[in-house]
Amino acid sequence: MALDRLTGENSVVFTRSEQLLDLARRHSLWYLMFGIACCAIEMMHAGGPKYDFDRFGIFHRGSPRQSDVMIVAGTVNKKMAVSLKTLYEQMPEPKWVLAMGACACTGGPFRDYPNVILGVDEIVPVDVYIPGCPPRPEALQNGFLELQKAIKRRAEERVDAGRGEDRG
Amino acid sequence: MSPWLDGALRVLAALALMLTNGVILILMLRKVLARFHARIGPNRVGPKGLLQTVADVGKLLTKEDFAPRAADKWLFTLAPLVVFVPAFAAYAALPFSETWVIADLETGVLYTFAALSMVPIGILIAGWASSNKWSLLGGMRAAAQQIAYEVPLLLSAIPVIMLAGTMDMGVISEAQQGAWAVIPRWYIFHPIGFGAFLLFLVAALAELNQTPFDMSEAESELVAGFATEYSGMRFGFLFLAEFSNSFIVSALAVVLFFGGWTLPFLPVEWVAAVAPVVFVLKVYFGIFVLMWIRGTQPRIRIDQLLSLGWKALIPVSLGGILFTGILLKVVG
Amino acid sequence: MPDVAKIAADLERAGLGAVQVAEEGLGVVCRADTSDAPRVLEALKADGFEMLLDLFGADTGEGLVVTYHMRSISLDEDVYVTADLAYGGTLASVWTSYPSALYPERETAELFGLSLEGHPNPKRLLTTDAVEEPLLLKSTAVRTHEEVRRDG
Amino acid sequence: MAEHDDVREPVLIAEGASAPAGLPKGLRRVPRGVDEFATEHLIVNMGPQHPSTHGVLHVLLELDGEEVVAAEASLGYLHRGLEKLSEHRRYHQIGTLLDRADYLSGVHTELAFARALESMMEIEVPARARWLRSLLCEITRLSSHLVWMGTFGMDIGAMAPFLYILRDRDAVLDVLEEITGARMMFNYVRPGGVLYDITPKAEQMMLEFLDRFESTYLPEYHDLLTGNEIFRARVRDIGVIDRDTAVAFGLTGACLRGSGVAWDVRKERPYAAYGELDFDIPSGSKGDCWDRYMVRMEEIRVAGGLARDLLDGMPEGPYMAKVPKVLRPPEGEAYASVESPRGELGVHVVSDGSDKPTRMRLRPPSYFNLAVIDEILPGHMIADVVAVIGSIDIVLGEIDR
Repeated sequence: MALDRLTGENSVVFTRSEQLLDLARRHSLWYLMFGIACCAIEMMHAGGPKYDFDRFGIFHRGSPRQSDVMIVAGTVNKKMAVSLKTLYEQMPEPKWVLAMGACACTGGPFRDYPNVILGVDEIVPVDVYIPGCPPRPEALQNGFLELQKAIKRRAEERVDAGRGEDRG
Repeated sequence: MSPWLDGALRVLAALALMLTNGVILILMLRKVLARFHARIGPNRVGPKGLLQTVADVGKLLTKEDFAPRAADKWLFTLAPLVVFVPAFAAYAALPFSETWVIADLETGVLYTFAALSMVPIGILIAGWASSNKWSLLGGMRAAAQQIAYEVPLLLSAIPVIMLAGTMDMGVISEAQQGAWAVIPRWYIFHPIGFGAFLLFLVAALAELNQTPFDMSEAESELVAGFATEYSGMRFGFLFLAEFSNSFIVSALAVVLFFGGWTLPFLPVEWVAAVAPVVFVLKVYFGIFVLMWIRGTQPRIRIDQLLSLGWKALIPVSLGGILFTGILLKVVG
Repeated sequence: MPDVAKIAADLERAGLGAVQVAEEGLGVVCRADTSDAPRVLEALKADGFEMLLDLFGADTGEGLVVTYHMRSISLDEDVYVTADLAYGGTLASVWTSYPSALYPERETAELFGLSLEGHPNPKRLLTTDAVEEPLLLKSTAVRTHEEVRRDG
Repeated sequence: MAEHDDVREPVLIAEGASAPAGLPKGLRRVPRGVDEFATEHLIVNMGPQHPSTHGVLHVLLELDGEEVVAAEASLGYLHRGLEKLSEHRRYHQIGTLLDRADYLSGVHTELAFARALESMMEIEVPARARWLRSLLCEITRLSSHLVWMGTFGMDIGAMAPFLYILRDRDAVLDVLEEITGARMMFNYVRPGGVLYDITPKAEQMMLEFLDRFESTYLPEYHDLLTGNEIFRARVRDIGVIDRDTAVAFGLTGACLRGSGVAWDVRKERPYAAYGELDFDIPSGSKGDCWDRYMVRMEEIRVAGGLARDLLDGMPEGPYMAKVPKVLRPPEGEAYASVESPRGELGVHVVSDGSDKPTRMRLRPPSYFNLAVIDEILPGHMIADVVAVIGSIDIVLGEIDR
């Protein structure tokens, strides 16, 4: 949006419209179908009839260009790290990363093995960590809700910055 | 009213129609597919999930504007427009009622087909310009598919045009008013019309890139096909054009085979009052059928698709035209 | 259980008398020299052991052992061939008689730091060049508790 | 981040990797470049992020138009050292890792490992434990085959079966959760028996599910896929693996049975309760995707029937043998195998008498089954590539280990 150039980055019009757009972003989180290991199965179930993430506007896309969220569902090793970084870079801003499962958070049960990366945050910035091995679809759902909250919080912070005050 | 203002209003009307349609159809697709797949579908954003597409569009609008480094920037930007504009232009000749038509063309059927046939060119450009191998394969498939199916699609409409004796979509609709005894006088119930409809359905599915012929964006084979590298609103345009096309093809089917805005067994003046509603409902039912097919059918292979087009549909549709000609000559 | 005497006799006829055939806890095991292993496998294939079920290495601490696990579907019998190998030795490929060895040979060579001979595609299978040490050797340590801690 | 800057792109195609002349089978690799009609070949990377590579498989395809000239699978995107880590775990702790090898049917891997240990330590497993093991194996076989069917349907382009199987699999997972306490990573089969007894509630849930599944869902799947003309046209005569190729490449499971060899570990080397049960081994004849599809669909039916039989005839008694707290198998080696949904899954344990194995080798069936694609893919179209890979049914967790 070129609105910030017209009204200035801290104007009320800009921050309010950003807030509105964040509302839209929050409710349209298309995730990249990027299952690596065991967690991918639970990620599949999250899109299935019982959990049906489509209800929240959370839907999968095959191409990183059309995705907003990357769910890293599984163990990342040194060979995968290259592809993971490329895929992250291919996603357009604004983008978020969910580290799903113990492996993506810390390396999980395989952290001793020299070929395994100790948590995906060594490669890409992570917004929400979801523990579990593997996390149940409910946990993934909670992760998404946390992500929505985080997006909202950031929009509020920007509004506060625009007002020149701090809510604390 | 000055002709300029009149023209501008008509263009705006078409644009509004197309955008509204896009928004409604995307939500409808998600809801319908969800129901076919034993799910519920969007229901959290807005009442009953009605604002889901609004949220999606809002998000897509503000995504980073992005073109791959290796892409041909100019063509990459142009392609969504080449797909979008004809899909938009094709609304012009659709007769929503006797008077509700943006441009009343005598060759309406031909015009609509011509506008539709522009779309694959845009897809080919998109596939080429992305400089992604999957996109390229998707684009090439779209080109091969279009050449194979453009012909039978048009040929399958010719028997109806011969029966009606005109290419004016309004007149074709009017010709289907009334009923043969208990059967509506729609061409679908005419023996020739029925055969033509089957050909039309297959060719239209292929022309629309719809399952089972969704070659150019075959998700399990080509990632997202020609659209793989597109993000943000450019992707939105491609997506919107796709839904707009299904509206147009469904509208064509309604005009050619299902009596357009007419209804059988009801006085003409009653129907005339609600004609646009009747027309849109019929079209939406057609789109529902398309979604039904999309939700349940597997995908055919590209060589099977092409041999079906060249070896079966074209000869049969040509035979159908010959048969119609003889029949019209004999019966009068 | 396969007939130990018959296998030994067949190997003898193929000029592989040095191979010891014995029945152990695992089953019938033929202990061969590394250089003989491909020929032993060919002789066993002629005996009806048509499927190479598995191929893997093991680090005993003193050297490496490569085990070939073979099966005859018609006879419903299994036989094992083991070959001792020095660290960093050369593994002769058996893929011409048993194409199923293609992947495990590459894997074994990579994870135990061996070089391959006669393999059509002797590059790494599982890791990239970023991993320098042969991972499955006992001398390659796993990460310690201190290394995997996230707080420091 | 800087720590991993040394990560480099894998070398994609080995230069001059053509097969030596005069060899029986294996790697009909055509040199890349230009063919006789002077069309340039296109090299595409399918995966590791691709909708239908079933995880992180990476297949290099050399294409002439849409036709595959040469194909090569590149593995290792999930190599996380199960075998190495097992050497640093006590025997009781290894089950946790093994569950994550074949994450669609962890019970089978656990069972193979437990059987290897039991044969080394000469532990007698109580009858009830054996029946419970078989029951769990059949339930997971059913749920694993369901995932295969759904993803196979999706590879062919049909979305509906995939979502339907998720619905059914959720019901199966509820049963498994009732029995073992976990949806996926059970660690249920322990050396000497099983961890918990089955509850009456689980029994009832299982029977309810089987009733619904056999009367409604399974016929529905046959309507959606088996009877679909497009589906038949897509899978018939595609990816033909003849008997000799199947044996030479060490294929097991449905891939081998689809090629006409009715070999099944459950019949040939009975384990758990299979020696006391009566069941069919479905097999094909031609070895194309259709045969593999039909074999697995039949196995789904058989697995349902077996689960019923196992629930009916479950003997009373203890479900765990007396096993020492710390397992120290005597020095030696043992191999034990089970029929996992993907084929013969073997575990080879080498012990030096301590409480940790010297070497734990997993023989993953889909690792060997996958190797055959290099051989059979040339000559197929891109659309067939995903169909063939789908029909082989791979789980990358056990391939890369």
